[in-house]
Amino acid sequence: MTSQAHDQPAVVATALPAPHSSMPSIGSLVRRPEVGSLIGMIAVLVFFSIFGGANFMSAGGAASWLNVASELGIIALPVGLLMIAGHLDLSVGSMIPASSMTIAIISGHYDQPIIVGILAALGLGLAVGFINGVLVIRTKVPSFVVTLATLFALAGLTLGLSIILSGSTSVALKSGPIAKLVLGDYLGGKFQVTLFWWIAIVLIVGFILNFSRFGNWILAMGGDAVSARNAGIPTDRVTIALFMSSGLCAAFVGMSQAILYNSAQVAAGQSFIFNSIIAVVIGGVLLTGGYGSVVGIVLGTLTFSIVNQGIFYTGFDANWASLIIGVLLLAAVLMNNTFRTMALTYAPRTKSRVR
Amino acid sequence: MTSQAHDQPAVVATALPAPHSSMPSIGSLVRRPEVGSLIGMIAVLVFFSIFGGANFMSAGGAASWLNVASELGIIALPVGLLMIAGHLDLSVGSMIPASSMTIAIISGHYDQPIIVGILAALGLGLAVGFINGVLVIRTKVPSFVVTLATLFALAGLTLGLSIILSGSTSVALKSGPIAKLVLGDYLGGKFQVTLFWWIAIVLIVGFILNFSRFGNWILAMGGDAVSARNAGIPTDRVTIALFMSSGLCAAFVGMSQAILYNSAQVAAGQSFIFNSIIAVVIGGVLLTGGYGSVVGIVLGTLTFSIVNQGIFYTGFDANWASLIIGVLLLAAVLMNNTFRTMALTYAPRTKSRVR
Amino acid sequence: AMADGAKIFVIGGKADDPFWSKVKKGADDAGKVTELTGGSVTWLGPQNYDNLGPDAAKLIRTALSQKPSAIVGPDWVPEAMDDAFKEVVAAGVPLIIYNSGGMDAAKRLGAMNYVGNEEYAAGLGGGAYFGSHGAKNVLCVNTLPGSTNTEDRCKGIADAIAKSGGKSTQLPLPSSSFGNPTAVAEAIKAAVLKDNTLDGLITISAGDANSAANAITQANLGDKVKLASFDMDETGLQRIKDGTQMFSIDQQPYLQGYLAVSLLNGFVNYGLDLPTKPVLTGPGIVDAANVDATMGGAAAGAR
Amino acid sequence: MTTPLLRLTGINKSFGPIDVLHDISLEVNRGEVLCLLGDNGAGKSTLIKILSGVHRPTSGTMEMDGKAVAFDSPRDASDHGIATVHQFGGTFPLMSIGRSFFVGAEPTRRWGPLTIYDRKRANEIAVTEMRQLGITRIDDGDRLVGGLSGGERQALAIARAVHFGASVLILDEPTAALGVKEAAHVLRIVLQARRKGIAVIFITHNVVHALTVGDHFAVLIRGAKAADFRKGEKSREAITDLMAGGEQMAELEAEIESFSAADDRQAPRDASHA
Amino acid sequence: MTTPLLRLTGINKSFGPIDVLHDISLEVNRGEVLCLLGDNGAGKSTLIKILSGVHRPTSGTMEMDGKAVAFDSPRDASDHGIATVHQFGGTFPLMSIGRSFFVGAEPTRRWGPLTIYDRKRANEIAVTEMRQLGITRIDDGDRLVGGLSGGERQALAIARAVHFGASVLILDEPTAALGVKEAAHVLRIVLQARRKGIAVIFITHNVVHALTVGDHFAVLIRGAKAADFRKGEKSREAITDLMAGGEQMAELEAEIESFSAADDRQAPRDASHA
Ligand SMILES: Nc1ncnc2c1ncn2[C@@H]1O[C@H](COP(=O)(O)OP(=O)(O)OP(=O)(O)O)[C@@H](O)[C@H]1O
Ligand SMILES: Nc1ncnc2c1ncn2[C@@H]1O[C@H](COP(=O)(O)OP(=O)(O)OP(=O)(O)O)[C@@H](O)[C@H]1O
Ligand SMILES: [Mg+2]
Ligand SMILES: [Mg+2]
Repeated sequence: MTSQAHDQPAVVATALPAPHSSMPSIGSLVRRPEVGSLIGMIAVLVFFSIFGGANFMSAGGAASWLNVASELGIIALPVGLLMIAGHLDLSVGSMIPASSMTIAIISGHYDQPIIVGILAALGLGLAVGFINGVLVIRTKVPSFVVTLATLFALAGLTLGLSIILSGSTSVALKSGPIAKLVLGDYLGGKFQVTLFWWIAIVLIVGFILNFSRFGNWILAMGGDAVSARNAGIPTDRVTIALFMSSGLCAAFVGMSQAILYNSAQVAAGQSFIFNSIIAVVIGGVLLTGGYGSVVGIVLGTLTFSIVNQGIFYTGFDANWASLIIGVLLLAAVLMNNTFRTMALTYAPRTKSRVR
Repeated sequence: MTSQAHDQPAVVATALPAPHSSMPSIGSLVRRPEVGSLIGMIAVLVFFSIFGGANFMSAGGAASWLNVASELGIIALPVGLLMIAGHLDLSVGSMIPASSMTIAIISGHYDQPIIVGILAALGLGLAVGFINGVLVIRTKVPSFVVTLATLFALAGLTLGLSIILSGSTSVALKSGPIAKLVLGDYLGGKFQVTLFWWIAIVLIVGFILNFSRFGNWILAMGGDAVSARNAGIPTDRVTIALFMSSGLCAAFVGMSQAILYNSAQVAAGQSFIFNSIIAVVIGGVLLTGGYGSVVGIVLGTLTFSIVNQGIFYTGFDANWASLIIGVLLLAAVLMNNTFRTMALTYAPRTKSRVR
Repeated sequence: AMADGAKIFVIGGKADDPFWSKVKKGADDAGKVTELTGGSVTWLGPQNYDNLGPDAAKLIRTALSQKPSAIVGPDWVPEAMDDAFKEVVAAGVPLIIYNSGGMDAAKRLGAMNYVGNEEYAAGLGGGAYFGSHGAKNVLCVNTLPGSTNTEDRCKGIADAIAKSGGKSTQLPLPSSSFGNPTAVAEAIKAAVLKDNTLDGLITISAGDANSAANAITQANLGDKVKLASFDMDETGLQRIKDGTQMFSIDQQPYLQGYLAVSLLNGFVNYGLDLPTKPVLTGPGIVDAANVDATMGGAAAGAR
Repeated sequence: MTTPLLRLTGINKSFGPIDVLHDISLEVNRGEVLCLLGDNGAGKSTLIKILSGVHRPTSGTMEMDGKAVAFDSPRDASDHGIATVHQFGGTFPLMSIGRSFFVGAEPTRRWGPLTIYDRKRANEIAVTEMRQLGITRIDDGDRLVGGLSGGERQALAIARAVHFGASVLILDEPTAALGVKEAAHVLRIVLQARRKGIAVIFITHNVVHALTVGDHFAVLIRGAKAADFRKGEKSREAITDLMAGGEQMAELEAEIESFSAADDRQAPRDASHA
Repeated sequence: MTTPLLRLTGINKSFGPIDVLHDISLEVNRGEVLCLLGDNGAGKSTLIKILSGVHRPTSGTMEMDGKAVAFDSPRDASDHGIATVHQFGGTFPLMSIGRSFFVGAEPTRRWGPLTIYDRKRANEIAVTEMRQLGITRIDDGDRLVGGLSGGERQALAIARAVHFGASVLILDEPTAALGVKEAAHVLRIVLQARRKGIAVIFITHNVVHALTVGDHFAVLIRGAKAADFRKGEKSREAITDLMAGGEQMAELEAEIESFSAADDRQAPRDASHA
């Protein structure tokens, strides 16, 4: 119907200068923004394999940062999804001790079957996530504040209830061989099984973000919440689902730590909160939402874990550790950002041809 | 010239129904969004005066939360300005110990005049702020990550240098009566002098945000950084200035704590990172920038301090403290938000008349 | 291992923790000898205490993966850390438990020795001192509630003072106050104002004692509420000297690091093994009687 | 006459004390283009936001096919076959063209046991639909929306609504950012939609565009319906005056012409009538 | 002829491998309105972003009053007397009208020893300037911009640029979101500015608006200058075809007319020519 208008090449088009064909082929190489994160990660890896010696690159050395990365990564993934959707979840910080105390009290203190403890811990995670989600959508209070409130509330509940129920802030847990094998063991004596859980969750979350409709909704909500709602996305349900997944994953980490370390403690902490946000942001997710990738989050998690653990393999005085971590973080992110901007500016070659 | 068009009342205008005149006068009462924060604060105040007994409302009780609020508030104000402008500053967390160690090492360990220590501490704050600002504008890396890196780096530097210079992580400081009086004393045996510094800084920052051109620039930058730059705002200079002011204020708090407590420790102040952000967000500043008020920040700071300290005046088991803090925070913010939305929806009566 | 000297790994607390920085100083000082024989001493500490047991277990494994000549470590959370320590012993790496766990832990794990004291015993010592000086109602201020070692300190105080007919309650502070001396001071002030039968107060760290001193002054209860602290710093010692603080419980952290590393150094290099087991470094009480001697060491960062 | 597809009766809307819409009654028929006209701030966007489930009316009722409806959410409205291009937004700068096009209604395909987002098809359809609007330079559905020009972005939003417009297509100033060619394509597509029996609500400030496609015109002035007429019932000048909020445009135009004339060059006769 | 106020020579701009502008040379004279025309994505906004200091050209030179200039920042450009209304943004939803109007150039007054932002004056001026554009409903400069309708917001941005336009006023599709009355006001104001000797660069997709105010026309097609002519030198049809990117509009229009005609109703003759 309209073909005539299209088929007729614009009169002046041929008069245009041809597009520069001198563009280096690096343009297409760095097309994917994750290449930046990858290069950042490789940079710190190289740094520590130089200063950390052979041990750092040995299986044991790799296990050291991979184990840390796996636990952080399991939490960072749903936190990253939330951030892409424009939300934050601080309550993971107390979800971890809450779930490990839950399983320890149920299966340790009260000697119930371990599966009861596991289900209760995970159920708690889902419940807290649900409450977070409902509060966020009902009250319209920013999720930073809502989950801050649940962070405090849950920490208080955990401390108070633990003392009432078990009389102590630290409870031992003996779990059977199956639970140990599945959730709290070392493979080859070095690699935590959580590593495999992490890989599984990476695949699931990667699938969701890249290949499912749900993933598209998450990206759209973070990009423009109003337009997303106008486009018919059930934003409320997506929000609740995301908070439930971050609650679940944090509960999973707390529970598997309790099984792995045979004990649980009520320590209120902010380190997982901060570290998960850091890993996600290093991985290139926008703090304001709307952009991010699973590969980036994984690379950010690895970068942060390598920097954090690698320092122990160098001969540097521990007093200067923080300084080195700070400088390396900045360097990694800088590299990361430089390449991301390059990737977003350089469109693939084919595009420039048509102009 | 165009008066004819204006003077001619629209033909159909008189046919329109008169605006509802049944609107309760609460509409104009709650016009200012800060009323929400005020009501939130009053709510927690009432809560604790009921459950906290006479001690809480006594001068000593008031001093208890006012003192905490004053230090938090001095940091929350510039952090709030930064957040309004669309940035975050996490490095305040290590700026506080860095500046207290600076003054303690210079004037305590090396016995230099106190004024030298004070100037060095404040100068350090300005320098770190400057570095933060320059890194943020040069690298385009989000300020969350940049200041996270400086948070680590500065903490490492403080620890490493303290051990080298003083051989210890905690240094005593004896300051003369004048320095004590001006920076580290109690008025009436109860009220820290920082309270007066806080009031002064509130006035200054309030002036800047509401009555200076600079304040307008801050709001515009947070609202839309690109448009702000296009409108000719020197966004780079404003950013650097804001980071310098948050560095300065954090250094001020660290320095005055060293004088007040006659000592400085390397590890302190991390809680200020979170708490300052919390106070600012409770005060209604948008985490994403572009909106906020000094009155709101002050009320947010007070609300958080009352909740955080008031608990110790109640008969509640301290194990439940966190739970109560969490619930009260949520309640305060909810109240706050409800009223803010009301305020933004209800325009003043006069406006509705003209339609 | 003798050819290229001993590679000793020390697992400890945060490097910027006032207590642990003294342990580290001791370990570093002993390490100078190790370095003379071509060896090294490496300090591994967590970034925070949020997840202490698991983090420390990871540090032990990190040390083990670097083919160490010997390892020093505290048994803070036995359930979480024992497996890792057992791997160390199974790998044939000499191990010394220090700071916490006691000789029981050393025996259970097959470690060579134990250096240090126990939190609970330190608490008992403090409680007994309070009791013998007439305190009946002591507040134990815990700025890190939920963490085992601080809970043990307060528990020791309570148990010991109960023997002399007094009582002790704990004041747990929320994490939002941690590291903020003013928030801690004001919380303590509220607590002492609320309970007018309090006559003793102890803090779990030296820094908190500075806040507590402030709180007591503000509440104008300096005559009534006696202040004490676990660990100590220059400012606290000055207070003991001035008479505004009753005592500090000293675990001699410097010695913990110094002795543990020295013992292992001698063992790895020369096969020396001390017959004394365990090697106890505390608890010691610093009060007006011995404060002057202590101050010199504190100024050098060793006490 | 058959029952209208959509009937509004006595719709009021106020934001707090600001009354934005007063007692609007309106009918929208199948296979007709309703042009919603009115000055800036007249309430056009607010009205269509009510139709598309973004806002709920303060009072008044809505009927679809004679049955009362109330939309709780935009999704509700789109489930009733109403597709809307809002005046602003609707696209996501950091998403690809294909993803942005299908937001909320992603095409899927089976992949083994899994149902996955069909990127290839989404991109193809998005690019094809944009071509229909005359945007021929975009050939890669993976490009980010943020890199498009203003008009290209607008065209994306329109293409989307056209693609999904089942029974009602609402376009809020769709041609505002478009070039002459693209605008013509939009008009063509509106007419195609009408021919398919879709009811179209078209908001514009351009008299020529309105006259080209409109079957039926409703004019809002200060939130109230000031006029409601069919094609050919009013002169172009009368319509222009109504669109200007009931003010006489002749004087303003005369003034502009005097400016132009003062420069002693040929002034086009119909200044500002478009 | 005198030296032009602004002269561009051989301007190129590429974003990575995408070449957006090719070798643009252009002159802008005092007291003249230059209409910059072109299809969506032709590069108009990119060109004026170079003029207003937002982007730096990849190559090419700019002269002002015969002296070479290079703008490092928008502030630099505005210090040279160039005021711009960009196509999007420019207003701040959460700021008051008065503050938004004066962003970056706030009026101040003395208050004791202090220099303070003069809220009252800012609000007054902002409201007055908006009235000049026919926005008569806004009488409170303290209202938040976020509550304004699309056209009201656009008018605010234009009023601002007009107020500050010292020697060059650049308007990127200023009338896009405006109603007929407000658009007419903008045209009037453009002509007023021209009379004052200001050089105006006016981007529009509306042929009528272009012909009403333009003295001089430059057409971009795919990033290159395809035509450059003065008023009266080309027919309206030729200009329309150029604006459509060099494609003949006649066929498209015929198609649209056939649609309209098929419905057996009166079709306006100049469909889509505006
Ligand atoms: N959320 C809101 N709160 C308060 N007032 C509002 C809100 N939304 C719209 N308004 C007011 O309602 C009136 C109508 O706005 P609306 O956006 O419907 O106008 P419009 O007819 O679409 O105008 P335009 O042609 O400029 O897009 C305006 O005066 C606007 O200020
Ligand atoms: N930052 C950028 N990165 C990559 N491409 C860009 C960028 N900005 C613009 N472009 C491309 O440059 C071309 C010209 O865009 P520009 O915004 O100048 O068009 P325009 O003539 O103003 O169009 P419209 O009339 O639709 O506003 C478009 O094809 C657009 O995709
Ligand atoms: Mg509108
Ligand atoms: Mg444009």
